[in-house]
Amino acid sequence: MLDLVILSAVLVVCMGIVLGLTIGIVAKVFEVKQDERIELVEEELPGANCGGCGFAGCSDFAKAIVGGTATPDQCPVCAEESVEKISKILGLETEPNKVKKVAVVLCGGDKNNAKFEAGYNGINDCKSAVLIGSGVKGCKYGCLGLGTCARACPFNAIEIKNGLAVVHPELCVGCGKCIETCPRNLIKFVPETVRIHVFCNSPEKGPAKKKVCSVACIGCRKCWKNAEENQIIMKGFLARVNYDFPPPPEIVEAAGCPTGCLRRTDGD
Amino acid sequence: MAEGKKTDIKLPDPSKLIVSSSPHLHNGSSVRKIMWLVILALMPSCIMGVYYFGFAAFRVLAVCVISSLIFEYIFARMMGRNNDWKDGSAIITGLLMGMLLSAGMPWWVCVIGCFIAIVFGKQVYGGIGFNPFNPACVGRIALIIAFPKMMTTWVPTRFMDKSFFVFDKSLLSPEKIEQIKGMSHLPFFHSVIDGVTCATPLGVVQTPFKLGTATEQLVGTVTDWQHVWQYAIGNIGGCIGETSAIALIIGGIFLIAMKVIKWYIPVSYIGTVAVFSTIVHFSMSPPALPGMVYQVLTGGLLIGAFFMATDMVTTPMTCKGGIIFGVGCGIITCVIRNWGGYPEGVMFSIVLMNALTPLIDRVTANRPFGKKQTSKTEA
Amino acid sequence: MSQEWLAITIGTILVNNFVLSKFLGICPFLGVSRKLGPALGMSGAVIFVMTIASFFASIINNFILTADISFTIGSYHIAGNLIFMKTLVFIAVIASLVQVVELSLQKLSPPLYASLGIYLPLITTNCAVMGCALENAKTGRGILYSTVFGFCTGIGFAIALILFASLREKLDLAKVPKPFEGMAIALVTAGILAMGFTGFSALVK
Amino acid sequence: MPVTVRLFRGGVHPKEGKELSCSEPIRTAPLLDKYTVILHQHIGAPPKLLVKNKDKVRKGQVIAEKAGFVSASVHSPTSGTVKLVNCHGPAGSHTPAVEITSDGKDEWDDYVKSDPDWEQLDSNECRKRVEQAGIVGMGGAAFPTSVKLSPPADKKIDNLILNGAECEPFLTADHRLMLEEGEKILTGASILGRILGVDKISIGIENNKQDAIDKLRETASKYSVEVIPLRVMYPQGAEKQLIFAITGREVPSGGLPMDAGCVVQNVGTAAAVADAVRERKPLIERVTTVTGKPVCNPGNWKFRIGTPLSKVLELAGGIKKQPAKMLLGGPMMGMAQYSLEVTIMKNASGVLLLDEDEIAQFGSQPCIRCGRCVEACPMSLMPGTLSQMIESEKFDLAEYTNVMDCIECGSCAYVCPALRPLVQHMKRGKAEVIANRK
Repeated sequence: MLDLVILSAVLVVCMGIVLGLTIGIVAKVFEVKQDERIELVEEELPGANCGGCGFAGCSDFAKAIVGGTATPDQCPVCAEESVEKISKILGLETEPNKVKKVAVVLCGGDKNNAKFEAGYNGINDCKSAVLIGSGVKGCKYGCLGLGTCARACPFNAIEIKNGLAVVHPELCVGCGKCIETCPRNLIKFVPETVRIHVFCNSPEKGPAKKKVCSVACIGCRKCWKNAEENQIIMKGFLARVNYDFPPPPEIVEAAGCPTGCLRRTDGD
Repeated sequence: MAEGKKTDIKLPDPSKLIVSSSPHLHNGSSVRKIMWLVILALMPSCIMGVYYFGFAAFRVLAVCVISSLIFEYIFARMMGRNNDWKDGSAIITGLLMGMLLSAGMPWWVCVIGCFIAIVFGKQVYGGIGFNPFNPACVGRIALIIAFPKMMTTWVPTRFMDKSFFVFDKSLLSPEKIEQIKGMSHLPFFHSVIDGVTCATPLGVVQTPFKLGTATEQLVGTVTDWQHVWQYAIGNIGGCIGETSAIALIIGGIFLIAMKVIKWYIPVSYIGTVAVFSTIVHFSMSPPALPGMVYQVLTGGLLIGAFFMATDMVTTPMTCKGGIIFGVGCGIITCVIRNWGGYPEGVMFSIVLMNALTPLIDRVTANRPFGKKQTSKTEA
Repeated sequence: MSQEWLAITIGTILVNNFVLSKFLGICPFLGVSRKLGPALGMSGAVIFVMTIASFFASIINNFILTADISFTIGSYHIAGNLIFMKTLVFIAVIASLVQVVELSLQKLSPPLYASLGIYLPLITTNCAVMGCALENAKTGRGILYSTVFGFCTGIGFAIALILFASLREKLDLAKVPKPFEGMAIALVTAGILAMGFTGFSALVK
Repeated sequence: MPVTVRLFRGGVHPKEGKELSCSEPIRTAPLLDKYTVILHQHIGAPPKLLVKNKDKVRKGQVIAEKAGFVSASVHSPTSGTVKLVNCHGPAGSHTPAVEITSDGKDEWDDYVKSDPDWEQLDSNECRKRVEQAGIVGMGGAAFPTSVKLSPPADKKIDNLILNGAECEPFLTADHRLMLEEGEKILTGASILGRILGVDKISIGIENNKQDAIDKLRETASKYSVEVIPLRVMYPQGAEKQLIFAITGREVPSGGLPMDAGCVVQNVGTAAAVADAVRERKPLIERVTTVTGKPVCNPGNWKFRIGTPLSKVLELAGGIKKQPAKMLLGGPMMGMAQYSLEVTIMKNASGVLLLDEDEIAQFGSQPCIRCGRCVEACPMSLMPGTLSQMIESEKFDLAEYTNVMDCIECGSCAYVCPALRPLVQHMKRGKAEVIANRK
């Protein structure tokens, strides 16, 4: 019995030496210089070669990260520290925390108070709808309510309420995915602390807006008069909250917006 | 703008107009219409099946259709597509499932088959239009793997000469019988050995051929014209729906005439089987494998070629692709039938070619108009 | 003779497909089948590695492991063979072989490396290669026979992988319900594909 | 006479519906008190406005001038006073327009007078007159004609094709024009031929308009124009399909007809060119079919550019019952309208009202891959697959699968049993691909 144990030990040792030498020699002979960061990144990756990132294994993924075609967080297995370490290797400093920003849909025209001029029959998608008759909503700047932004939101923070997209600020993490989906450019990033908005985005003249929407900003300037200078900015017939220097929430009651376009979001 | 107020001329009310993308006309076709035409086309062979196998066949068909509809309804609703079950596709899957089973099948096997077909064959992929495999084929294959004995035990028709295709042990020498018994783990042998009721001609006849034990007598029996007529009208053992060749061909031609299916898949499929089996039949030293007429008319080839290989969702879109699909199915069917472990290869061949469909689609995509000026025009 | 070769080819590619009927090499089968392009690369790499791995493994098996050893050192008399070491030996040999191949390809043929190279390290963990070598050792096949077997196994793997990748690409367009998204539906599909391949069972005895 | 019938691949054959208006002769609409002329009526850069509020203009006076190479001038349809407004455009958005309140005199501007020596003009002068007249493609695309007439030096144009196919169902404007003003069309054709210096001029007409074919054949040889009957199949009148049917050449993917050595002009454009060169008349009116089952008196009218749809429908006697759709253009490619403010533009070949039972009702069923769209697509694309890609927002894949070759003819959606709004998907896909390229 012992003899075979010894023999196996000899075999393993021999094999180790032979194979080790072969690899060593081959590695020296066929050495190719490559970006050393790739190796460093690869070390941080789990090395399971699971393919979960969509690349063929960890080393391919590491190359993609260094090449800039992938981001470290694409790896479903990596711990957060590794992701951070990888970012450091690449010199991608995570930005210092700023004031949290959330998205808000600057339109108040739902099915009841905004006019739809005709029936729409087509894809249930805002981006497709604007290609057909510019969307059939009377207001050419208002929310179409077909929910493209809601589907784009990975956190289910946008709800379509009666044909109007509404962001739930407590669910919104500020990833900004919805902003580029809106064909009307209605979604804006605002500081989370500001809970007062002018829910209108139409630059048209007051009477024209009034014709198609009962909650449009008609440019009466009541809020502007009641606010301190620069807290509300007037752009033609459209009032805008100055998010860098927001007016106090009480201004809503003080101004008494005739259409209810200036509203607080913390009340409801 | 000025409205027409001065006269009694009526103008359209804009708010009642519908806005949609062009085109504003449609030829009136619909998925539901297609599905009901297929159901209609399946009717002749269903009726023939019920006629031959009696109430038992009707029971199997009914269980399959109803359970398919119920599964479709439940799962489509669970996945938020409330109207899916209405389009009739579940009825087709159910009917096909039933038609591919023996009339003596217990009800719970039917239900399991339909569950696999509807849920794993279709609903988990997102319902109609997204399933890569033909649901009925998936259900049937799952059953043949799970219940091999049941799936290869057949009920004779009401009008059959009971001894007609019952395996006749006298055709074989005693040592051959021993040899067969030794191989009875193969899925189709028990029916042979036990002589249970009746085997499908394909199963029973191929066994001796595969073992090289077929005698002149058997070859004679198979190619007898009187028997060919029996295959054609369906007075043979087998599944409920695959027996009557004539009824299936009527249904298939109806679908082709109604432009629901394209002619090239069934034609290339059946044609390949015919050519392939003829070549094999004549190229091998006797006793050879069963000949062309026999291969085409018995077994699930016709129902597969007309109703399953033509399923739009799982087959290539172009004509070229369809022909490749049909030829591939034909070759795989013949290979499995003649040399494989299963007596029937139609379902396997369709599932395998379904798996190839994305690749075929990719290879056979039409040349877009105006791409590559060098190639010849194809008006 | 030719029938024997036909049997081994058909048998390995269709009937005893390593992926779909022996369920070996599932890791790359599921991992690298998202897109057809990488699947093609992986297939090429697997065929390549399996062929040479089978070749080397069978050399080692035939000349070292199965060789009867009998000699005396001092008072010890050693006799027997080392066949029980095959798993360990094959692991080491295949792993280092892959390394060597990868390193040399990177230098010698950058285009080939670009298309295969990134898949090579993945193969180290591919149990199908190991399975192939062990299968050869178990049946005691000759070197040529083993190499052909390895090559055919690779082809079988490639066919399964390419089919599966094209199916998954199609599934990308499907509206798969949430609970079945991703790997779940891929596994269901693989299952159905495997069921389809059972049709070839008993094709070759 | 040999009957040559040419065809392309794919296509569909919707019910024609032309019988409603094809026997109605062209009537000229009376002078209205107000016209609203949209400034940007063509493909390309918007023109530069030349008038201001309360200006007096005369009929034919330039109110906005061509700005840029691909652009076209716009002229006043009558004499009167100008007011700048924003009006509801055919694409649904509000667009700048000039409202002209007629003074009732309907006086031509001075430069508009017939030129007896027009036959002596050289090709440059002819081209200049076409450009000044603000002529754009009147078949529907509204591509400025002067641009088509100025091909780059390296492109050899040897074929001029007049498009009299009028493959859109319901429309008969071109048909009537060919019957009634055949001479003018042929004159225009020979002028266009002279400008381009082509050796061959042909006019393709679908053979459901046999009377127009016969009529034009009578005199066509005098103008060395060949009349070619075409099989009735939609979209026979699409540029690329027409070129293929007549010359057997394929316009390369992403290319223009000039890349196949051809220029295609609508018959209406040819007539406008004849007017512009012979009489220096700018493009201020066009023949438009007003039709559809709900219309009281379907017919063909010569409307001035800027006539609102409310007036158009009034002239046609109003409606019998509420239509489900109001279209500008034909039923296959026309745009659905929902405002009576929308005006007749240079490319408005028809105003069509459709009943509820006629229209396509799109749904959101999934594609069942039946392949009918693939068979119908005249561009040999895979509309069903493309729409799936676009639905799952894989735009780069769609671009790779040639979504940009789609001509939005609507054949695919016409045959789709799943009632998918395929053209809308294509529009979305093309818009996204263009956005990505920028």
